[in-house]
Amino acid sequence: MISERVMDAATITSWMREIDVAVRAEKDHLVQLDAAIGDGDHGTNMVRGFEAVVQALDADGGSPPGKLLILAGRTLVSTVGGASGPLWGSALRSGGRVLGDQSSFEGAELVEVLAAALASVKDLGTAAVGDKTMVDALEPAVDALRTRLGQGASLDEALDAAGAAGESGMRSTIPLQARKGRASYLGERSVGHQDPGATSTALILRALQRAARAT
Amino acid sequence: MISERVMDAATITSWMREIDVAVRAEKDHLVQLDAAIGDGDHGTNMVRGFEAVVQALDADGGSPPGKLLILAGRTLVSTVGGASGPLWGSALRSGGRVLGDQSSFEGAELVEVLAAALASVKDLGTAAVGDKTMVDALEPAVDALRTRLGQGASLDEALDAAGAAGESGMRSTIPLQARKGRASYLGERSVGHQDPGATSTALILRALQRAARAT
Amino acid sequence: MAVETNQMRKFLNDPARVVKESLAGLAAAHPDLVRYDAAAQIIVRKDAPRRGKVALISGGGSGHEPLHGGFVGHGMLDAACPGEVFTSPVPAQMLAATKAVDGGAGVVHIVKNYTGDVLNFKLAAGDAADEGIKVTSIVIDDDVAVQDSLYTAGRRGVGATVLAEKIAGAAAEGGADLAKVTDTVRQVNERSRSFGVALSSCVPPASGKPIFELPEGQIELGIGIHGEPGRKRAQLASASDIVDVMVEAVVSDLKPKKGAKVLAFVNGMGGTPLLELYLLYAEVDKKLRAAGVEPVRNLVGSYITSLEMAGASLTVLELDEDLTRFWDSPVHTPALRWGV
Amino acid sequence: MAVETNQMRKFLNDPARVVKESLAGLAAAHPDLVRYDAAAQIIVRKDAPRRGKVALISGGGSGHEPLHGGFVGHGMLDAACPGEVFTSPVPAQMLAATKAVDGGAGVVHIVKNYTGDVLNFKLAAGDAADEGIKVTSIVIDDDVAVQDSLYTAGRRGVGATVLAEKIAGAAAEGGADLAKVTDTVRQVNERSRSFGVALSSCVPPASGKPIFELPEGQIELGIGIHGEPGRKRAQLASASDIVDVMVEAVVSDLKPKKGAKVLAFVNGMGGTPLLELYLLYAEVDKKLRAAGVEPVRNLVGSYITSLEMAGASLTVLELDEDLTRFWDSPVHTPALRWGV
Ligand SMILES: Nc1ncnc2c1ncn2[C@@H]1O[C@H](COP(=O)(O)OP(=O)(O)O)[C@@H](O)[C@H]1O
Ligand SMILES: Nc1ncnc2c1ncn2[C@@H]1O[C@H](COP(=O)(O)OP(=O)(O)O)[C@@H](O)[C@H]1O
Ligand SMILES: [Mg+2]
Ligand SMILES: [Mg+2]
Ligand SMILES: [Mg+2]
Ligand SMILES: [Mg+2]
Repeated sequence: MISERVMDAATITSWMREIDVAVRAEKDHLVQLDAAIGDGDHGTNMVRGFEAVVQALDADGGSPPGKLLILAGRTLVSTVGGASGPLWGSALRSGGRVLGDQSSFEGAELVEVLAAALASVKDLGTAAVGDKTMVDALEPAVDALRTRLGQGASLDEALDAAGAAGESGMRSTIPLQARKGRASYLGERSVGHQDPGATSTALILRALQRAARAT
Repeated sequence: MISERVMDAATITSWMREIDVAVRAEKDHLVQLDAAIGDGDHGTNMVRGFEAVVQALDADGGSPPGKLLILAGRTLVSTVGGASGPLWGSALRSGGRVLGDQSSFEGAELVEVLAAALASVKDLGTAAVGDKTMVDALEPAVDALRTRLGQGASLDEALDAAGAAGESGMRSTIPLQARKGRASYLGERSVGHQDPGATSTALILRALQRAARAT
Repeated sequence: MAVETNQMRKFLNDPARVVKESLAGLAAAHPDLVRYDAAAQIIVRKDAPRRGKVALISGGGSGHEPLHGGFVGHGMLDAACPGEVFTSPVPAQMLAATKAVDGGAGVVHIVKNYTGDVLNFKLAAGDAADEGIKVTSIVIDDDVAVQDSLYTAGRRGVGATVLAEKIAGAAAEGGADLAKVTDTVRQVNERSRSFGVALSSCVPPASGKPIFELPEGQIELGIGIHGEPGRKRAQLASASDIVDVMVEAVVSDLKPKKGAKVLAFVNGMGGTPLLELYLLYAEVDKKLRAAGVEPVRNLVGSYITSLEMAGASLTVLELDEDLTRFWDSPVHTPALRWGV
Repeated sequence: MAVETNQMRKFLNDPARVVKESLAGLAAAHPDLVRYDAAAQIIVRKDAPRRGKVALISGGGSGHEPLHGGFVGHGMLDAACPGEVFTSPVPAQMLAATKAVDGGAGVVHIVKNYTGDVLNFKLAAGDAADEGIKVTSIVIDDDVAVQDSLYTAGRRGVGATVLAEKIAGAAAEGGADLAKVTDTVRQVNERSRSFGVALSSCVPPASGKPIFELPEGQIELGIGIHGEPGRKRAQLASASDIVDVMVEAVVSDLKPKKGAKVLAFVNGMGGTPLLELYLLYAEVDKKLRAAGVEPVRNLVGSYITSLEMAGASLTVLELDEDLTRFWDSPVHTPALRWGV
């Protein structure tokens, strides 16, 4: 099966680098989205966090991929603050724990990593699909990845489907009225705006696709 | 001599009314001039003061013109505040004292009234012509009134000359650097702006011409 | 002498260092009261930890000054954890603060109800428990502009935070135990309601742009403290009409006892002059009395702010004897001081 | 609920009544400290007149709050005469205040050096003398931005006013006689220098328009406290560079003794958040030390303001033992309180 491409520590490092580049490029956009229905710091938060993650991974001397994810998550928790810091931080830590000490992993395990990350976000933030949060992008992406891999798609195809699902989940937040996070304070005024956290989540998913392809 | 027209209490009342109308009409302009080189309240100050003067005179039961001027001056002192309140207030009080209890007065006495007013402003404010203050309008106006009456002009002609001299004195403040009042804090930045106090003084002089003509 | 970075009507050197440099200034101005642990980015009471005293810490995004750093000192907080502007701090700060102030009697975390603050404090409380420190957490959620907690993140924590820090701080200073101090925070929160309005937004240093644009002659009703838009926008009305809205919102939700003695807190958002805050207080005092409660204590000033936002909030706390006594107890912090 | 008059981002009912309504609010919030005589438009210390105590009064245009009404109380002013916004009060107010506070030991008039204030206080002092009250007047002129008194109305009175009211107020509270209290005001003035900068103008309620427009990225150097433009406009620089300018202006004029102990007062103009004021204080503290003086006391906050102007001023007072002791003495006013 062509989906049996092997990923390893380099994949994780490259994923984090790709996120760093992507959120930096989209920083102003994320700030703007957050200014409309939040407090205008989401872009700055993500950039600060993933800059620190890249630095932390650079300083690491050869840990396995799971440990790198845990390190990335811990770094997010200790540098981001806000809602997104503990959410993504716990998500990556939970994802990393799935991999234990193994030095490489395959598509099916990646599904478990992302599923654990999603579970952690939902557990900590108590948000469900439709609440206008990052969950609206993450959950359909995990589902799409699992489904396409199950259908025998290649890892790249499956990650492309996950990326597309994340983006469509992101867009699906526009008409929603927020029920979690700061945007919920706006009540009906949150309708018509795209959720910043769902937007950065879509970026994170596309970054994963690029990282896996480069492996 | 045609300048021997007689003025009385009604002239003073009408003068104050004319000032009230004029500063009200020019209030925004005076505020604007004061905002440029002062603190933006000169229009409001003059309107507040002369509104109160008109009210006070309305309530007065037949005092002679000198007493009306003193009442007007006292009212300015007690309602205007700022620099212009005590200056114009003392000016009118000093002018009024010249007339004592007499029930009417003529051109020559009007010169003495205005000269006393000018002296009071200069004494209290220690400003001279060229310092970019109301003195730049008032002093040439008093001089012109005295000169023209001395040359045998009619009261109206002489007051017209005084009004014109006040206006040209007012314009003469534009290129000056202020040496008194708030505008002096600006140093060279005060150059190029017309002094608000000189501007209201020009209005006060034209109001006098209208009041005397109506008598 | 122009610098590229400074085009936004703000006194700063580097937008990324605003919080750190300001905290250093706070400590330099008040060395008798607080110290600044720059590595941990926390403000700690000079004489912490105090053996046997229950400690109080709070924290949240910066930009709300004097909250929280300005409330560290005798009779109020033992430490504050300031995050970046409008961004909640990270668990490491809270853990460091907790450890720095723990005198063996336990530590109370006063948490404003924002998802970020709540999540980060939750992680920190877990870490502190792992280190064997007794921690209790109380979430402050007094803002009646956010109505329904089923469909929202719940009410925001605003003005009641200041009152809780003062009142529970006095309880702790007076020797109350962890349960009592915790309960005092909870009581202040339960007996307080707030409502805020804004006449402008504000400019976070990191973005350099106003969070939203409010045309003159308009008012945002039901704002929080992050420069964000409120529940709705309306025509700007007279101070009297605005206070009607605020008092009605607060009183109808608080439902104080008839004749209740209350503390009325008129808070400025940072860009509203004291001239206007006292004018608002005149209206508040009158209208609270008309609503059947008696303002026996008050606080008027800018104590929980949104940078330079023009706006104000009203917080009403229904007092009882204990809360009044704790309010009146001595306090000595950079921003609030009496009795010492 | 819109009103025609209120289109200017301000909480008010009627622009013509802003001052009166705000003073009523001040008195409603602090009935233990002050009373408001609405007819005379003055704020009077609750327990005035105090037999045998020298009384201090000050006054000036409104819009500088908490100055002066917020400084009436124990250990500071006995009365304040607030004029309309940015317009000096009238002699009748000053006379009423003087009579209300005279306890037989004389009354000191603290006058900020503005033509209007000086002229009106001069007339009032004459009136008071006519009524047999001993009055002394000291004109405060600490603003070094206005250089030459031969070609100007002389230096403006700014930050030193707050310090003079506090310090001389303590002297009077301690029983000093009229000559000593007067001399204390004079000393504070002579030993103080100030310099202010602005990042925006402000909007007086009567006109509803900003006094001037300052584009972003520009700074006015050498401003007073009336929202007016300063001596010159420059590119906005870093806080460090701005404080260099302020410290240099103040220190080069004050010429303090090498190693002098000073009080450093970083004052906000009303629209500058405390976050930035403390950041400025960090720079001020550092640069004063580098200039060879030691800030042993400080005051950081918005105490003499220009409505909602964004800006700040630095005042440095060279202390001696007496002045330090008077500064430290108890004070209890709406805006400044310690030791009680
Ligand atoms: N309870 C929650 N569960 C999941 N995601 C959430 C929750 N609350 C907020 N978020 C996400 O966090 C994003 C905001 O992140 P950020 O701006 O960094 O933090 P903050 O809201 O504290 O300023 C939102 O757009 C939303 O996607
Ligand atoms: N020392 C002075 N002598 C004469 N006129 C003066 C003096 N100082 C100020 N003025 C006049 O007063 C005017 C300003 O008046 P106004 O704005 O009402 O008072 P303020 O300056 O106190 O706000 C100036 O334009 C000037 O003409
Ligand atoms: Mg945000
Ligand atoms: Mg003026
Ligand atoms: Mg945030
Ligand atoms: Mg004025």
